[in-house]
Amino acid sequence: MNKVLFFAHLRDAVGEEYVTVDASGKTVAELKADLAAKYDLARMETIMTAINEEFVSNDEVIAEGDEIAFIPPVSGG
Amino acid sequence: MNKVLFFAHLRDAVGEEYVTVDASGKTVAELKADLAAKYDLARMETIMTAINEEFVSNDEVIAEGDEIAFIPPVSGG
Amino acid sequence: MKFYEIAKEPINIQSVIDKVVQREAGAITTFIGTVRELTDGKKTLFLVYEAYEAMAVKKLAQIGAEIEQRWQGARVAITHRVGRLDIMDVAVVIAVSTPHRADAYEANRYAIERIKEIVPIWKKEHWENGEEWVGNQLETVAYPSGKPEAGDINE
Amino acid sequence: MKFYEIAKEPINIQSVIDKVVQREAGAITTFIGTVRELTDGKKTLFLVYEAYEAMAVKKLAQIGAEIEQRWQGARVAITHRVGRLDIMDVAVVIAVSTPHRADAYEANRYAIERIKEIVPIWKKEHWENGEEWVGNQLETVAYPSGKPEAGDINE
Repeated sequence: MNKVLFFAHLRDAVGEEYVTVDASGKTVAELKADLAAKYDLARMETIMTAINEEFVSNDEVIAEGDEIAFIPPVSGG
Repeated sequence: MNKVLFFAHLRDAVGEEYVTVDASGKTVAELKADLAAKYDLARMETIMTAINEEFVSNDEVIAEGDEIAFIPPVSGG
Repeated sequence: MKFYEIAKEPINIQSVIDKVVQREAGAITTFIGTVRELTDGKKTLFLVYEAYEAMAVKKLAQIGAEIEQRWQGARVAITHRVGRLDIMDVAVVIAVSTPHRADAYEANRYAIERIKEIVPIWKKEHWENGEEWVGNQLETVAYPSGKPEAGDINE
Repeated sequence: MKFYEIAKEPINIQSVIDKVVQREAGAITTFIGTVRELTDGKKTLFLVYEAYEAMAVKKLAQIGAEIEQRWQGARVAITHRVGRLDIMDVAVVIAVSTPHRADAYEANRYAIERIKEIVPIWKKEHWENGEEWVGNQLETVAYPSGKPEAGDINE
């Protein structure tokens, strides 16, 4: 299984800090599309993705146990 | 009379923190030349001058009571 | 010593500076980001910062490593606060020491710009008539590949 | 509040920063000049700073006024220490706050460069085999008119 973390406005939209799904074998792009449809998320092209705390591309393939985080444009500082 | 202040290597060369002279009516350049001769001071072209705590030009005329300071290249910071 | 931190309590600025003091350094610069009351004429009441903490610490450390590679002899410490911050509270402190002063300014500036690019921290502005996550409505940034576009991100 | 000071005791960095905190500012930069052990491979034991104190305070204030004129909304505080300083001691602290961060870096950098041009403070280096006022042997600077050559000095 995979833990999928949401932050900032995505967390508000999903209504959860994280969800647990089985995403192994999927690409990041596929998981994004699944979740965008399920939670009615817009503008997913503005969202970065991290796997196990490192940024990855949309074509990265998710492995069993990976922690995935969807990262809206950051605004720290 | 006029108080003339020396700093840094000029103070070392003159051996005094200040001297009292009558310089009223003289230009800064004239006072510089007088003191350079008296104390054997070299490279006076590297020395700036302040009257009453403001930088002045070599052609400034000194008035009675003015406090004059000779200011070597600064090295604060 | 933890050079890169996410803090839930007020940041002690001096303690961040102390981390970068070194015998070889003649210059230390700090950047202190504070909560400003007015942004584009709109009055902020308070902010809430949220972080993906474990990754944020890693990314701050990455920025420090980038700086130490690019500016010889630099040492870096960064603490970013999360939670609710009021006007004039300190959100981030970046301290950089270098042998010579020009580098200390440049490297410090680099750090804050990189924080705004790659560190997973978000700011929610609260005004009298609403609240909003900063960055989510502007739609000025897109990540077609899914990750930051800068060329020098280490993965 | 004294925004521009010559100090005979160690400088409290936080207290200099506190002077520039303002509701309108989102950024504070500080420059902290420390005594470096090695300069051009030569080992410094300690330094002695001397100031023409009354004029130095005036010139620091002038630099602050120049900055507040050039960078909208800037606030500036500067403390420079005099006397004997050991390695890693703090010689100068410059704090600048501005609404936006780019200005805070630029204005702070301007302050340290101006200090090195017009503020009557001198540094004597003490090494194992001697001592010397910095600047008096290099002969790289001359003041043909008798005063600083920069165009923007207010008198």
